[in-house]
Formats: sequence, structure tokens, C-alpha cells
Amino acid sequence: MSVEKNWEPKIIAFTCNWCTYTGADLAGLNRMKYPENVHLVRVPCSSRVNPQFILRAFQKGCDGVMVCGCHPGDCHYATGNYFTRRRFMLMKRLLEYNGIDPQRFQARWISGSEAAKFRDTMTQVTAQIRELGPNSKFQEKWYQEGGPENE
Amino acid sequence: MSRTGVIICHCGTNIASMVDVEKVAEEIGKIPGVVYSVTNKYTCSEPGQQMIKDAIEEHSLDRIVIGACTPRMHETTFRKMLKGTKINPYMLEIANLREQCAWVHTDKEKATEKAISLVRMSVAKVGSNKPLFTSFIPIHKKALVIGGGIAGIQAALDIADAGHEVTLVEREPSIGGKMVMLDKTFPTLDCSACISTPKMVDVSAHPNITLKTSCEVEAVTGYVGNFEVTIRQKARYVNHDICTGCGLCETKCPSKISDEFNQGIGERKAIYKLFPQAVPAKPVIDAQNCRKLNGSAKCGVCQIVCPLQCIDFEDKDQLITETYGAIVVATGYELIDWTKLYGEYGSGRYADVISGLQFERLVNASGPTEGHILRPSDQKEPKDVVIVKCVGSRDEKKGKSYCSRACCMYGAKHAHQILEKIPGSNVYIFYMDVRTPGKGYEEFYNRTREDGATYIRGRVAKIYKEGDKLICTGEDTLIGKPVTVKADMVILETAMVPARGVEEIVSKLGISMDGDHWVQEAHPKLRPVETQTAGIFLAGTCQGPKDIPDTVAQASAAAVKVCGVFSKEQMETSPMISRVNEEKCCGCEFCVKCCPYSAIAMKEIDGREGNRKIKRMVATVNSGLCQGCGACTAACRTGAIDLLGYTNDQILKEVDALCL
Amino acid sequence: MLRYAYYPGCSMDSTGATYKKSIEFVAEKIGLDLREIKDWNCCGATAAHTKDEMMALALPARNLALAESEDLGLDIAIPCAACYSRMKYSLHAVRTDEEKKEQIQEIIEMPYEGKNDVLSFLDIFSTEEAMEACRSKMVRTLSGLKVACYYGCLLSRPHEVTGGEDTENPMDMDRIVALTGAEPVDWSFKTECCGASHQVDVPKEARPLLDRILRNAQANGAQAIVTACPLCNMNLDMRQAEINEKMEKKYNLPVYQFTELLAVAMGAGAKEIGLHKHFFPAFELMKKYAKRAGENG
Amino acid sequence: MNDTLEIKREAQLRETARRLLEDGTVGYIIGWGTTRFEDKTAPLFAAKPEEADRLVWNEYCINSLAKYSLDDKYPEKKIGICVRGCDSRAVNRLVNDKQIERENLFLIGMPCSGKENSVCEGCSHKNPVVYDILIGEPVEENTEEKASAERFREIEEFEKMSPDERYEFWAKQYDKCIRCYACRNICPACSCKECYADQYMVGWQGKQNNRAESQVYGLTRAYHVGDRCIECGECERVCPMGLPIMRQTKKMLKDINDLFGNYECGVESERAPVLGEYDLTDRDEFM
Amino acid sequence: MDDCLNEKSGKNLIKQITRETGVVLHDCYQCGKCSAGCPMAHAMDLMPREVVHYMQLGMMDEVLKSKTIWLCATCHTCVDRCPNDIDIPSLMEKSRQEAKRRGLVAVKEVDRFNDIFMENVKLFGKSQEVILEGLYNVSTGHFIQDMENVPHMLSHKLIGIKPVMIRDRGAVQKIIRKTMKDKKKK
Repeated sequence: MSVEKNWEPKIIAFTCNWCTYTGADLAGLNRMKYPENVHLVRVPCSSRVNPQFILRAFQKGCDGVMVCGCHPGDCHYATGNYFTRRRFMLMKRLLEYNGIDPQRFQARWISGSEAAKFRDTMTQVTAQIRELGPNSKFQEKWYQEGGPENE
Repeated sequence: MSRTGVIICHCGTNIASMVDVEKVAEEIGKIPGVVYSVTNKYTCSEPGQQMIKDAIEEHSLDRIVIGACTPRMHETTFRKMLKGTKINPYMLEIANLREQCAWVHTDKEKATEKAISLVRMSVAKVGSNKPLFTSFIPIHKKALVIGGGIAGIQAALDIADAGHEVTLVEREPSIGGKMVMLDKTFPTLDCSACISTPKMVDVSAHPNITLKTSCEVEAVTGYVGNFEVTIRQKARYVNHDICTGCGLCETKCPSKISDEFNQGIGERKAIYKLFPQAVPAKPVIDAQNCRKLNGSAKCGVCQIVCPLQCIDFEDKDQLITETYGAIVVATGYELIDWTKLYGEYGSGRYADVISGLQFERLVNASGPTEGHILRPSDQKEPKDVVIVKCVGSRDEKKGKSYCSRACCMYGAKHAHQILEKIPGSNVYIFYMDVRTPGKGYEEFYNRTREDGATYIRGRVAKIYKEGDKLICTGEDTLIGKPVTVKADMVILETAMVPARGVEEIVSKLGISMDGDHWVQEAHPKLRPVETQTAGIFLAGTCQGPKDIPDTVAQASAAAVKVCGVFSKEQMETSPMISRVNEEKCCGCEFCVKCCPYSAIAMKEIDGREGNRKIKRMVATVNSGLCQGCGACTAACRTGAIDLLGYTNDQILKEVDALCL
Repeated sequence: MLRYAYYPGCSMDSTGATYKKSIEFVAEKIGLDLREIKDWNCCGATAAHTKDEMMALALPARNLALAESEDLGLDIAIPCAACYSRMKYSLHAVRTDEEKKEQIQEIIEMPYEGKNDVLSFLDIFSTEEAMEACRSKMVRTLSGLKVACYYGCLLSRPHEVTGGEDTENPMDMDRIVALTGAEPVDWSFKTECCGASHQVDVPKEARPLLDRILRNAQANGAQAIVTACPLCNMNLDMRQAEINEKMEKKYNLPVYQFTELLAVAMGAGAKEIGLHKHFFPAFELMKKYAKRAGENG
Repeated sequence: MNDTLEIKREAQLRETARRLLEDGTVGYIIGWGTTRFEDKTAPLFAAKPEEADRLVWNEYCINSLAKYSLDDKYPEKKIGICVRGCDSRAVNRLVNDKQIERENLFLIGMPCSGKENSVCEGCSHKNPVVYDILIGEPVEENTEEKASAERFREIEEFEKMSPDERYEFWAKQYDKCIRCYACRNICPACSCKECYADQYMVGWQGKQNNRAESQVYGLTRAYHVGDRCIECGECERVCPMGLPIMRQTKKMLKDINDLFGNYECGVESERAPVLGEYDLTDRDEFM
Repeated sequence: MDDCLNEKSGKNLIKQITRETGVVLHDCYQCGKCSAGCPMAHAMDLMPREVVHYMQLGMMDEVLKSKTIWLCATCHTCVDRCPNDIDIPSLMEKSRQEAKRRGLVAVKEVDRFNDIFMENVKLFGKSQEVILEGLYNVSTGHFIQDMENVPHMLSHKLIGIKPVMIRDRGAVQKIIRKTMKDKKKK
């Protein structure tokens, strides 16, 4: 697949309302700058994120996917992110096993006060994915644009 | 087809300076189903809100998307606004164009592109929104306090003073707990009984407080506002309705038993009051040790001497069930049983090696020695006393890994009391660290050293007897040499551990404990008196070791929390909670395992299999308990359990919309 | 059935000779069947583990493997605390550490699975069966004789290895000795170290260890000390006179093995079990207290 | 296979089955029966005592039988099921997932020294882990070394490839997939009333038959059963297109073992799947 | 600036020792219960607690030079009572072996005794008390030590002059050779 001109990575981040989403708001309040490529989906808790959402995001054309929540021990719902941790440690490995580059799916703990960490993480992840180029793996667009004939 | 209205807010220039809001409105207006797409200078202002209300009427909108500041700022504002319209308040989504777009980006073109994406995601999501309705739970304005120590007493009094009914349950025959056993309290050295017994009397006299001693919680069901609690009133064998507490029975009773209130120093009778100032000031019979009740003799002397015929040997346990709106757990602590753990300190073989609580009784004017410090073995006044701190605390191998927090201070207090009461005495305190974080605490520690206490930094390795002396060996780690003290008496300042039976209470209440069995608070910093279960609060040492000031403070805090619950007639529950699709649910119970609030239970429903009617199990969510985290939804492989407001469908739509 | 594989240990042939005699006497009386392991070797005692951990595990393991190869399914009885401790270490390693097990097997060039237990003589005598057998064979009583039962460090520590009872105040020997009518005193140095080989290599520094033990025993009213190990016994017995002389003390505490007390109570003659062979005179005290059972005074 | 021993076992099985049917202990028995091919057997439902003799026991008894019990969750009488090691773990799996009640089943334990099936090579439980009656003597288990060496050998080798090579491999595989869902239907860890893939209200899974949709299905299936897989290999055996499906689930299992300690599903009936629990000390790599 | 704590050279050795013994040094909070209960503490130049502290700080030279590591009687009283389960005897053991390798034997007598003991075992398969004592006295120059007890022993046949040996001395020698060879390789 040829790289489109003016291609910009599309990154989706599932963020918990109490920590990372708040941290992102704080980054805004402090006028911190990070790339426009990151789009947040607000969920109550990182444990709300069904690993199937990740597959869907890749399928529909995201170049990078993130799941962010409170640090373990700080979950607003006490134990949610312990489940998150288990689920995505496994999912991440399964994705990599199926050929997804490790950088394309990442999970991070970012608290409500870690605006700088939020900015740095998003900047860094965007750069990594820009480096990797557009993702075609798992993407249905690949089919719509001709499928196997592309190869 | 849905009719979505979209309002893109300028937020003054906050958004408009970095995002081409007009372009956003224009682009969004092209999405099928969006019938109204405009911009507004200040959407959250009164005119802004009015504009939305008007648009709803004018364009027959059935859902709204607002591109503005973070939803954490004005989501509630706009939901309130929608309450006055024909649209359900939950038919609203907010795209975060300020904090997560305009403020953090520098390229206007790209920021505008991103803003379009964000609003498109919200438009996609709102398309799947469903009207949600808050439900109301009636609040039963009566509180249950479990445990009648100083924490329970304080909490009960505070709640009662606020005008609510309280039931205080205590398993012992009297309230008072550990505090009433103490002689003096640090650092002010006021008499413990003098400050705690008036509170006990207040409890018994308070019109809003029902005191239930010799009672235990048997079962708890329900949820905040509506806990059904069954309480077991243990047989007392004395009719407290008639008894005047004259005490005649007690003097005549022939059975003598080791006195637990005095920590085994001294004896009590089988019919007894826990201590002289007990509340209620009426005796009970200890069935295990009563000659008549345990069948070892005919006896019945108490029955014969009682002038009012209060003794009832036929008395039975009774179960009482009542409804409470909130529960305060104040089950307290006890001291670790060092005799089972520390062979090097003699495993309890030496009578003069005693615990701190035993010393409190020895030095207490109402104790077995009437306040004279006499060593238990021969009733002689000790001249050289060794105090050993951290026995069972900070000892991962034999005891507990944590610091018990109060021992440094009461160790200093014991030293002070000995030096004051026994002229010419010497006190040696073996310590590892002296921890005095509290008002006036460091000063008190200094004073104890001025009094003449010798502090030796090191743990005692062994205590043994030679003649009538107890030889204590330790290392003074500051000089790096082993030291030996010949003592007449040794006081071990032992670790606090949760009161016996806390495990049962915790499981009955459906709350959790930490690894050391202290009751788990909802959040260590921000919700220290709450539990994971709404309506159940914590007071005092059941949550972790603490001293009296902290205990009382936490008890009052718990009382305020209870009053908070009681401040409304009904409680509104968030409608954004999990819901089970019973048709799809296969009953695997996987969601139950993931729920931090025990909000999911299994229930039996009618079903069909082929042409047979059968009963099958499905999950069901308790709306009083569910807090809407959604952990269950990601655990459900079928997708039978879903989180209202953040449904699988809604989130997938958002994902899809981003990728258009 | 009181049948065990038997590892006597090197001391049994020399300084432990009196211990050996009393064991033989008591074993005969109560039908204790001890089958000596063929061609056993030194366990390495306190020296091997200062050289190398694997050596200290392999030396005892050879004996245990020999016992296992005879395939009698018998637990191994050990009269010496030091040997017992070393054997327990080997057994513990083989049972809990697969890697070490393989290494040990490779070094001793024998299979060894750690099937059988390693037991001290206190373990053996404190079983219900042995206690009952002893009780039925008592013909004398040592009533009135106050003794301090000294266990030493190696029988009880470290707890994970020995799995023994209380490491500070064990009671097995006290219970066994009480069978003879003698009265074990409550004292506090039951498991304190006697210095072991340090009594040979750094005697001046090690003497206070013996002094403390003797002192506490005497202070708590003991007239004699009872041990369950040839090494502890030798240290307390052979060096008591030396302590009295060099540290200016006046200890008068004959030192017996617990099996000697049992033997006397079962009717053994003093010569028969070698009571006169003790360094510190032990015969007179025993003579004073040993009475025919049922005899008054 | 030791023929005489297994022939004897077959006779014992028939005898036991007849007795169980005669005395009414069970309503019917699910076992294996002959087909018109000599080297194939098919599941057999024997409801009458005289049908007991149609049960066979040989190296072609490959089909997993446990899941048939789901078709009759509320039986009037107990269902007799022949269980090998893997089948017994399947039963535990279904019981743990509350899909069947153990009391409704009568398990006829069949010690199994391996079938004409490659998955049997590194089998760690040849003897049933749970049963009501055991037919004949237990067989010797594989050594732990052998079982564990075999278990993830393929996965480890596969992991050595580059991401692109791995993607290429799987993409080719999923191009073959016809989404017949046979792998799901046979799997004892798949027990939903309505599989996510069959739902149309929430668009979890597109219905088109193309690479991307098949990949989503493949990974979702692996994730769904990963912490419940009993390693029977039925998914792979029934796949008409020959996809190496076990390699996905085994990858999940391997990671679970690496991350959360030794884990074998269905061996203990009480143990919850690892994703239904957590440990405060779990590794944290999302810092 | 040799005294800088952060430049102490013992860190690698300490890492190796803690790995081999499984001791978690930072668990120790220096309460001194070990030293207080140690029967040999009175003769030690470093308290057992101090040995742990030196190791926490990376100051291994001080430990290796100390008498303490040689005086430890391995009675395990310290670890039995330790609130943090620090296996001090094992630390002493490993330090002793390392000290010997570096020729830093602070208490020669202890080392001599152990050497002679093992020589003895190597030779006969069993230990021979009289030979052991004799050789030890000769090698250390303490000729008369314990000699007052010898006549008693001889007269009561508590000791014999003829050594008692095991048959398969080769087996024992092999064990010692194999394990010591291992030692040198490291």
C-alpha cells in the first residue's frame, strides 16, 4: 500500500474518566501541546474497555490504539484496573503474536495529576506510529480497496 | 431517523481562536440525521441554554450534541437544562473541543479537522443513546452502629445528636470497649474513665439511641437506605427491665472466674457486671461458668437472693430484625496473643512479663490492685521495669509487619506512670524507633526522658528468669554492644490486631479486609471512612491501628457520612449502571467475579428448553449497589451485560465514526 | 514397631561410649530395633559447611542414600544433635529443591529420593509407643532428682529444617525424663548454644557459653544436666572442672545423657552403662536418688 | 496401544454401560460408535441396554463428547458420558462455567493412552481427572518433562518469526477461513447462549466473509476461550479448512502461564479462569 | 575519596552472596535482636547486626576482615528470632569462604580446626577425635590444650589409638574432591 500524501496517523485512546481523561483535561488547562492525532474516548473505568474494541479500532482503520487508566491501587472503583492489567497484558501479546507492531497497541497508567505524562506519552506514541507508517494489518479498508490484488 | 441538534461553542475565543467553529458546524451539518448545526458564543450561559431549548421546539430535536469544554465541567449543567424540555437529559453528548483540542494544539487547520472528528464521534454515539431514568431509593433514617467502644459511642452520639435514630450493638455486656480499661490517656494524662464513662452514660440516656448489649449481628441483606439486619440478643438470664443493679446476686455468687476485663489479673463472679461503671449497670450470667447453667451444681443462689425476681434461668437467645439506612462498623481491636508467638520472652511462663493492657489494669485505681503497681507473681512493688516495644508489631516473621502506631506513646506513658508512682524506680525502654507524630506527642516523649526513663535502641532478644529477677538481653545498637537488664517486671507493648470475629462481620456485610484483616476503606486517602459498599462506614481501629484522638475523629467523620445519607428522603441512583439482557445471559457468573461492589447476584428465571419449561439462572444487577464502572461488561463474552450510557453499541459507534 | 535405621555418628566410638552403652541397654529393654547403616561415613559436622555447601549436603546424603538403598523403608535414628542437624539439612534440600537434589545425586553417585525421615533420639523416645514401652520397664525411680534438660541448638534450629517443636522451650526431653521420676526444672537455656567446636579452637571465647548454661541451670534449682547429644554432653561434662577453675565458679552439675537416666530407672548397674566414666563425677548423685520403685524415702 | 488391554477395556465399557442402563442409573450414554469407515468413529447415544454393545473403544475414538451434554441441560435422568482425560477437563470447564450440573452427569472414566490425533502427543492428563466410575486400570501418564516440553514448543518457535512474517502467516490462514464456526461449536469453553458473532443488534462482528472479519473473529475467539481452553485440540481437528487454531489459544495459555503462574484449565473444578480474578502483585508493564 | 559510600567495591560480591543465600538485605532494620541473642557476641569485633549493616552499605572488606565471621557458631538463634528472617548464619558462611579465598582469616584457629577435621574425614571417612585434637594442637602450637583429659579418656577406653575407618573411603574422598573442585572453578 502506498503511503498517502499528507498521511496523518489516527490514534484512539480509551481513557478512564477519573484519571487519564482528567489528566488530559489538566494538560489542556495548562495549555500543554501535543499532536492532534490523538482522540480520546471517555469510559468510566479502564476495566470498561472490552479488548474487542481494540480489534475493532484496527479493523476500522486506526493506526494506533491506547488504553489508559488510573495507576494500580488508585482505581476509583478500587479494583477495576487490576482486571484491565490482566486483560490487556494478554491481549497485547496476542496482537503482537498476530503480527501487530508492539507500539501500535499500548496501555498506560496516567493519573489525573499527570498532565505532563499525558502530553509526553501522547507525543511519544504519535511519533512512534508516524515512524511505523499507516497500519494495514487487520484493516477492512484493505479489502475495500481491492483486497489480495494489492499484494 | 433521529433528529440530532449540534451546537458548537466558541467559548468566547477559547475554542474559536484555534478551531474554525463555523466550518465544524457546517461539516457536521452534512451528517445524515443532523438537522440542526450551529455555533454559539457562550453555550453554557443563560441565553445559550435558551437557544438550545428553542431549537428543540423549533426543529423537533430528539438528541443533542454540544461541542464545548470538557463534559466534566458542564455535563450536569446541560442535563439539568434538558430536564425542562421534552428531551431526556441522557440524550446528550458533549465533545471536548476545549481542553482536548483548542487548548492543546497549535495548527488551526489540523485542530479543526480533529474537532470535526470529535464531534462526529459524539454524534455517532448520541445516535445510540436511549432515555435513562434515575430511580429513587427510600432512605430509612435509622443507623446501626456495630461495636460499643469509644468509636461506636462517638459515632452513635453524633448521629443521635443530629436527630436520627441509632441502634448501638455491643457483644459484651457493657459498652466502653478498650478505652475504659485504660488508666490515663496520653499525652495529657487525663483519666480515661473520667472522660469516657460520661459518654457511656450519655449513650444510655439519649432518647435517639437504642442500646443493645450482649448482642451480635447475625445477618445483613439489602443496600444503602435499606439494610435488613438481624441481631442476636444473647441470653443474659437477668431481666434487665426489672433489675435495678443492686449487686446482691454478684456478692453471693460462689463461682469465681479469671476476670477478662482485668486481663486475667484478678477474678470475677459468674453473675457479673463487666466493671463497676458498666453501662447498662446491670449484671448478666456467664452461662459457661454458672454452676446451675452448666449443670455442675444445683446452686441458683442468685435467684434466691434477688429481691426483685429478675433471674431467669430459662432465658434464650432472641433474633430481632430491623431496617437501617446506614451502618457504622466500629468493631475495634485487640492485642496480639504474644504468648503463642514469643518463646524467647517465655511464652507467658513468667507471671511478671505482662502486656501493656495488663499494666493499664494494674495501674488503674479501679483495677485489681487499686492502682498500686504490684507485680502479679508476688504482689511486690517492682523497682526495675523493662518496657519492650514492637512486640508483634514490625515483625513479619512472628507477628505483623505493620507499626501499631500507639505503642510508642503509651510505652512512654507507662514509663512515666511507673517513675511517678514508684519512687526510686528505674525504667528501661527497648525501642527500635520512637514515633511521635501527633500534637504534643514529641513533648510527652521528651518529658518521659526527663522523668528518668532510659531509652535503649534495640530489640530484646531474650527474657529469662534467675531467682526472682527477669533478665532481659538486648543490644544497644547505638553503642554496638549487648546489654543486659535485671528487671522485676517486664511490660510488652504488643501489636494491635483486629478484634476477633471481624472476618464474620465483614463477610456478613459484604465488605472487604486487607491482608491483616483490617477492614478495607474505599480509598486510602480520599474515602478513608467509607467502604466499597454505599451506606457502610468505618470508625476507629477496625480500619487500622490508631490512637484515641484519631479514633474519635474518624467516628465523627463516619457520623457525618451517615447524616449525609440521611439528609434526603430518597436517594437518587445514577441510571448509568449495568443492566443484564436476561435473554442472552448464559449464567456463567463471570461478571459476578469482577464486580468490586458485589452488586451482581444470580437469580432464577423461567425459561424454555425445546418444549419444556425450565428454570435457569441469570445475572441481575442491584441498582442500589452498582456504581457503574463497567468491569462486568468487558468480562461478559456474550455482551449480555451492558453499561447504560456507555453501551458496547455506543462505544463501537464512536470508534467507527473516528475512522470514517 | 520401634524399628529404625541407625546412624550412630563418629562420637559413638569414642567420647560417646557411655551414651552408646545406655542406648544399647534401653534399646534391649524396650525392644528398640536399631539397624546400623552399613559403612556409614562422617556427616561433616560443624566443619564441612564452612568449606562448601554442597559438601555439607553430600556427605550426610551418602549415609541417607545408603539407608535408602537397603530399602527397608525405615526412618533413620540419630543420637547426635550435630549429625541430626546435618542429615536434616540434606533431607530438607532433597525434598524441597529439585536442583540441589540432582546435584547431590550426581556428587554421591547414588540415587537418593529422601523417602525416609530423619529422627533424633528425642523424636523416637517421645512417641506414644516408646513412652509407653519405657513406662512399663521402670523398676527404679529417680524421684527428687532435679534436672535441667538441655537440648542444644542443633536439635531445634533452624525451625524450617528441623520442623521441631518450640525452638525456645521444647518439652520432649522433659516429658521423657519425667518417666524416671526425676523432676525437670523450668529453666531458660534449653536451646542456647554450647559452643560446639569453638570449645576446641577458641576455648577462651567459648567458655562463657558453657558458664551461662550451667549458671542458669543451677540458679533454677537443677542438680544435674541431662543432654541428648554426645557433643553437648562432652562440652558440659569434660569442661566443667575447667570452667570452675579458670572462671572461678563452683558448679556441681553432673551431666547425663537422657538415656542414662532411663537405663538407671530400668535397673541398669552403674558399671554396666559406664557411669563412672564421666569426667565430672556422676555416680554419687545417681546413687543418692535412685530408689527401687515403690520404696519410700 | 496395548491392544489386548484396550480390547478388555472395551468389553468392560460395554458391560458397565449395559448395567448402568439396566439399573436406570442413567437415561442414556454418550460414547463412541462405529461408522462405515474403519478408521472413523462417531458419537453414539445409547439409550437401551442392548445398545451398549454398539459402543466401541479404540484408537479412533477421537470426538470430544462433553459438549453434547449442553443439548440436554435439564435431563430427567443422569446422562452417562464416556470421558477421557481431555473430556473430563471439558466437563470441569462446563461445570465451572455453570453450564451443566455435575449431578446431572454420570462420568464413565476412560484412561486413554492417546488417539490417532497429533494433539495427544504431549497430553498431560491421559487419565480422567474426574469420573464416577473408571473403566480398567489407569494408564501411565506422560512425564511432566515430556508434557511441558511438548505443550508450547510450536508457539515458541512461531514467536521467533518477525511481526510481518507472523502477520503474513495468519493473514494467509484467515484468507482460508469460511467462518463456519465449527471450531466454536465443538469447543467446551464456548458456552454462551448466543455467541457474540451471531448477534446483529450490536455490531461486534461483521458477517462478510473476508480477511479482516475473519481475523477479528479468530482473535476474539482466541481471547474468549484463552483462559478456559482445556487443550483438547477439537477446534483444530474439526476445521474444514485446516487452520492451526490451537496455535492462537495456546499462545494465550502460554502467556497466562508465564504471567500468572502455572495454569491448566479444567484440572481443578473450582478454579476460576484467570481473567475472572487478579493479584495485586501481577506484573505491571503499563507504567 | 576512597571513603565514598557510593563507590564501595563490595557491591558485586554482596549481590552474589544475597543471590546464593536468598537473603533480602534491605529487609533488615537494625533492631539488634540478633546480636543480643548471639552467644558469641561478647567475643566478636563486629556485632552480627553490624555485619548486615556493612553489607547493606556495600562495605564488604570490613566484613571479610572481621573476627565475627569466624566466631559465629552457626547456632541459628539469630535467624530464629529475627523479625525479618535474615539468614545471618548463611551470610557468615559465604563471607568465611570468600575471606579464606582472599587469605583474610582473622581467627586462624577456627580455620585450622575445620581444615584438620576435613582432612581427617578425607583420610578415614570418619572423624577421629584423638587424632583431630592431636593434630590440631600440634598445628596451632597449643600443645597442652585439653591434654589433661587424655589420661581419663584412655583409662576409660573413651578413645582408642587405632583409627576407625570406613571401607569405602574412596566414596567420601570423591565427594570432597568434587565439591572442592567446584569451589576452585568459581
